[in-house]
Amino acid sequence: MMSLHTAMLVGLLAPLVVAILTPFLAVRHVWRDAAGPIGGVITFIAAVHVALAVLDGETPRLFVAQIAEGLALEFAVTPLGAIFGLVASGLWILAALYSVGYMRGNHEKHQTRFAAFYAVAVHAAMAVAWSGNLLVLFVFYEILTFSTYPLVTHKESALARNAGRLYMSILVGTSVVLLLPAVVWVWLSTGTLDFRPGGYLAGQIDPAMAPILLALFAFGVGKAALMPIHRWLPAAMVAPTPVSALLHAVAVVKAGVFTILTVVVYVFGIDFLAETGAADWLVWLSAFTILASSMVAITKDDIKARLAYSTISQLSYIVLGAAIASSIAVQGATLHIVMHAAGKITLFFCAGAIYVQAHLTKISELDGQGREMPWVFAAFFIGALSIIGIPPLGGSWSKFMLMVGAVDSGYLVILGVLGLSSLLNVYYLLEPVSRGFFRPKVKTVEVTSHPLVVIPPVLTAILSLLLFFYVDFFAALAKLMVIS
Amino acid sequence: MMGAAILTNLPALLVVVPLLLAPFSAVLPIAGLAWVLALVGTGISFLAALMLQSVTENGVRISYHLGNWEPPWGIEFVVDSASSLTLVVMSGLGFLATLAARRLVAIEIADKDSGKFYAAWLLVVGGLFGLVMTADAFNLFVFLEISALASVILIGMGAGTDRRALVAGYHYLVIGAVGATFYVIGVGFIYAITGTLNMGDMASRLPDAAGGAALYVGFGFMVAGMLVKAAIFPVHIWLPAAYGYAPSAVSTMLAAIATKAALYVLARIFFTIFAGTPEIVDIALSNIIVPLAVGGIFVGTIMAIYEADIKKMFAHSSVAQIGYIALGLALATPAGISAGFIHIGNHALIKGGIFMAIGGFVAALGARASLETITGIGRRMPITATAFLICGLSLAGLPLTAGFISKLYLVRAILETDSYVILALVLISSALSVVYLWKVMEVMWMQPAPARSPKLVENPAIYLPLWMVALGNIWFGIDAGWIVGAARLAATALLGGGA
Amino acid sequence: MIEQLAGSWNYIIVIILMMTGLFMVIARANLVKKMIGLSIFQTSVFIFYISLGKMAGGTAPILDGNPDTLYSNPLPHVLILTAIVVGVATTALGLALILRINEAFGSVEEDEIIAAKASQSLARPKRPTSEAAE
Amino acid sequence: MVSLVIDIFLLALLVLIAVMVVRTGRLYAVIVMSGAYSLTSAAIFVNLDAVDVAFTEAAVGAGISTVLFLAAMAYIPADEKPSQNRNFLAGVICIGAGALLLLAVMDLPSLGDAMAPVHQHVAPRYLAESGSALHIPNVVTTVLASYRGFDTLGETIVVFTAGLGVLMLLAGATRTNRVKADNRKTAAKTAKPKTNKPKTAKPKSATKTARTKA
Repeated sequence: MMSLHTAMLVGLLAPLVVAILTPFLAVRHVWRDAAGPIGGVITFIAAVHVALAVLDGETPRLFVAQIAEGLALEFAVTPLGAIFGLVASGLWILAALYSVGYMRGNHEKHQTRFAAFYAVAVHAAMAVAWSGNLLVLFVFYEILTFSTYPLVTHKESALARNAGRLYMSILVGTSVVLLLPAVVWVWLSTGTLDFRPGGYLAGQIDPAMAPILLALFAFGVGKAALMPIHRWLPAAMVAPTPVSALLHAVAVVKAGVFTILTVVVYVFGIDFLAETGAADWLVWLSAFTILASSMVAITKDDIKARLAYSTISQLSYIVLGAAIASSIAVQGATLHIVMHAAGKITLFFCAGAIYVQAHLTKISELDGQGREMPWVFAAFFIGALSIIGIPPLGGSWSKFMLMVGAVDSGYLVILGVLGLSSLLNVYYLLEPVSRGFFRPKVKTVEVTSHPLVVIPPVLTAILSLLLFFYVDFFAALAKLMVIS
Repeated sequence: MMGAAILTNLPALLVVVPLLLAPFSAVLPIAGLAWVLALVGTGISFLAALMLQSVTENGVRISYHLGNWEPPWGIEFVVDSASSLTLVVMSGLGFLATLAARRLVAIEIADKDSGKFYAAWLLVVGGLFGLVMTADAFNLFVFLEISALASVILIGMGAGTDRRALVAGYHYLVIGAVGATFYVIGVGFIYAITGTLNMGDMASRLPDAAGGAALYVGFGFMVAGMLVKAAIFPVHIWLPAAYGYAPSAVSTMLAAIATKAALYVLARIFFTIFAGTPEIVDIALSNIIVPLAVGGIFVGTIMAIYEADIKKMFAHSSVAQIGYIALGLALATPAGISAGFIHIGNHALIKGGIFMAIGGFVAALGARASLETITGIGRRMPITATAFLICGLSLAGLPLTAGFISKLYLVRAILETDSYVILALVLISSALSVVYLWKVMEVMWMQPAPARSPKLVENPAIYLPLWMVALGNIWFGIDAGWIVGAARLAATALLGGGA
Repeated sequence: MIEQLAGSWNYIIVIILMMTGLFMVIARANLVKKMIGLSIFQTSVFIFYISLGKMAGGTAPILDGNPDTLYSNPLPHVLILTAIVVGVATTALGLALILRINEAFGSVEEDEIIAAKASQSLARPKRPTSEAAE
Repeated sequence: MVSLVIDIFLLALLVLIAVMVVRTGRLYAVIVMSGAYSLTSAAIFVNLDAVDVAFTEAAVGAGISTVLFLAAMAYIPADEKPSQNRNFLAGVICIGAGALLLLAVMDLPSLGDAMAPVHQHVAPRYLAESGSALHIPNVVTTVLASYRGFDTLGETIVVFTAGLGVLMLLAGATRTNRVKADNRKTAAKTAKPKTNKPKTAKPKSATKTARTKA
């Protein structure tokens, strides 16, 4: 069918082509709105093609230019990258469909601009996923930040502008001031930035300096929303819901944790981290973030704000897995990228659907609305269960593996943290559902039906369910990550 | 036959063409024609520089005897890989700045003065080329004065829109004259102990010269004079006002090429003239120039953070960037000097683009560009502002831009010398520079334009050259092979004893 | 010591003169006085150069056909001829600027000019031109 | 010996003039003294065998320069206002630089030393070749026009530059014209819709506002 080379080109360029075409297709809204989902399907096919090749043990490569010795503009797909590429492109199809419904249903302005930048963001996410070295990763990480700024500030209100400012200052600031020096540090001490199975920092840098370098990465990647640099994420909630989906599930935060996982697995090497204990501090910091943000989430009445804090908490699961740096924990963390993406995008789709159809944003207003929007609430329920980690849903795999990893590495306290956080999850994620179904109505609202915002969450909810049974594909890829 | 004559006379051509076109430009009554003349002058220089570069690429060193009088009796021009790289950078950016000048000058300078304006423009450019090529210590002073006086005129022309330009021009004149006189005093001492004015000849005679304190002081005064011209902290005080109040076109040209020539001359003093007495150079570099460079980096960056006027902000930033170049050169290792040369080229691209874009803003706004007036300009002038953003990212040193390559090689050169304190300082200052860039970008892109603001018109005569420079920033960020290779050769040529 | 002092007499005085000129350039606030200081500074450097070229018992370097005649070194003379002209060019340009500054600021004292800049740069229209003309 | 006495006397005179220049506040007096300074240096140049330089210094340094200063004085305040605030910094810089230079001149060959490098290298060839090869007795002229002719070209360009600058900054005719031109432009502008462009200033009007404010 396609050669690997072509597949990579298609996967990287299709979203960009969509972005460039969007303004021209805008003469007919249908053309413009169809471009996103079609581009998504094409990208997804390419991503599947690439992922299958990776599963066969290949490393698809795409060389663009040589910048300086040891520095190339090159794409090379790692198993982890293949997974992230699948997540980003696959969810883009649904997110694109959904945003059409949302934007139309909500009568938002500047829909063309929105669609174009959305596609650019997906392009950047694909490029991050398939990047061949840290430099390329860094560049597209930045492009991702810049391309999502117009999306975050889409409403152009003072509130949106302030949120955009915070978003940009934290993400750009941390990456330029911490991440870039970290990248340069790696290059200067090893002469290369390529990703290699098993990592290559062992023996190249002083083990005493390793925690510092790791800290530069952990805090430099603001998108991983590790406390205390998490503030941008709740602030960005002012954006339209499809953007939140993009931020939380498809691209932005996933690019953050993807970067951290990549650095841990392919640059540091989990053996190196485990031997030196350089990531010990990160285990505790992420555990703290998990609990603290769950606590904050409980106090939020705004649906999206609660989901945002939930995301911060879930991201730290992934960082935690990376920090534990054992084979099983890293696999768990990788799976959690997939599972959380499917679960969280469902929740956001539902939140958006509730807003578009009933104009409700507060959890306290949801009482009794379950019967008005049964499909939406059912999807929400399934997504929530997946994130909590209850079988038979996808999220249970990743959480289980993380717990096993924690025990294996002797972090028994962490097991307690994970358990406690699951309990908190149960409370703050299931509360909206139980209110919807079991409480009497407090507010009568007119519910208008918009199928385009209902179908995607139902599909992603089903996806969460399927991921439990068909996890092998991802699990196999994740396993490839740690076999060097 | 004709071709060969042109080829052998390339070095002279490079200087003489702009200088001799100047009088013609001065008497041209039509602004457009004068501009064409300036464009032709800088264009020919650029071609000549490229040809020289291709000749010197193989390590060839061209010695051109003016009037066929052999050195040290006559005056000599020397072009090696170091000077040819500097010349290519200067003439290339000079050409692009001229290209962008058309519209900026039409707006800011009275039509009647345009011919004379371009005459002064050509004089600056020609003078700077001469500065780079001449191998005669006193002849260098003459070129220094040509370019300085002509620069003063150009800066003074800013009085058309802001009277403070006059004061800036006056200060540059006086400070520059004092600097040049210091240089002449230094040359006097070296002449007294060697009996020669030719740089190569000086270099070979200095090790045997009974100099004593005269040698040290001569060296010191020559360096001090050029430090003023290169605007190295703490004698940079003339620069922020001069670049800040000069007409936009002039800021572009000066920021891109003027201090580069002086920095190159400094390198020549260190590594060619005093190659035979390395102990003096080493002491001066590690104890004086390195601390001054680092000081300049910090002072420039911090002043830029507190500056609200955009032009002056980036003028302060130039002080900091010059500090990076000087730091690279002062490391005196092959890696350090090539890092310095890489940044000479890249900084010219960055600042050239930034000042062109500011010129575009000023032209459209009809007012000085300050944090207040450029509020929300990102959406009002997207073409110009995007190019400005690219150059700004390059200044911050983001990957895939030229600025990243500079920082990378500079950091590596510093690491090679194991000076971790300097490395830390460079990294901190580099992070600080994000602050003022952020301030500008935030105001431009993230704040709404003031209500009732008129529509701003973007002019292709400004943004086309601007985008050429902006794309240059990306091009040399992705394919840095040419500049890195040329800079390595330059370092080899300089450290190879020169002469 | 005395001998050495005698041999360096010119130089020592020249340096005192140079520094007097430089002092004026830096310390005086009056722009005209700065220019005069600059010209004194430069003229002193000229004397320094010419002193370098002096040959004991020599005459001006105008050949008289006698092979035994000692001539002073003509090279510094050549250089200084150039430098004198350059110096006057600088002075002329400086004075032209001073005249314009005096017009624009109503003063040739640096302190007053700086004070005027600070007090008026905000209140004054950014372009004094078009408004005034209308 | 006589020449040494003259030399000492003239240099002492220069010091005296320089000190007076620093201390005098009346600019006309200062300018005249600075002319005297140039003339005295010219005398020193004669004493040091540099007759061409002496002639040029007298004509250009003492003559043209003084005329320029005096002409400029017609338009600017005649007295310097007292201001002493930067004396200390200036003193430190000058004394520091002066001390260094003094140290350095002690290591120079003494005045008139025939064995000094300046007399051994480069210059002898000028003296030897000038007469035979170029048939001009004045070696300074020869060197100026031939060996270092390029310097002279540069010098011409410097003068041209300065002239250009003075013309651009001052030329009375241009400036009054510019006022007119601007008025015309403004008139034309009112007809045209585009008005958001900066134009050249008319210094006259700026001056007036500045003066009335002062």
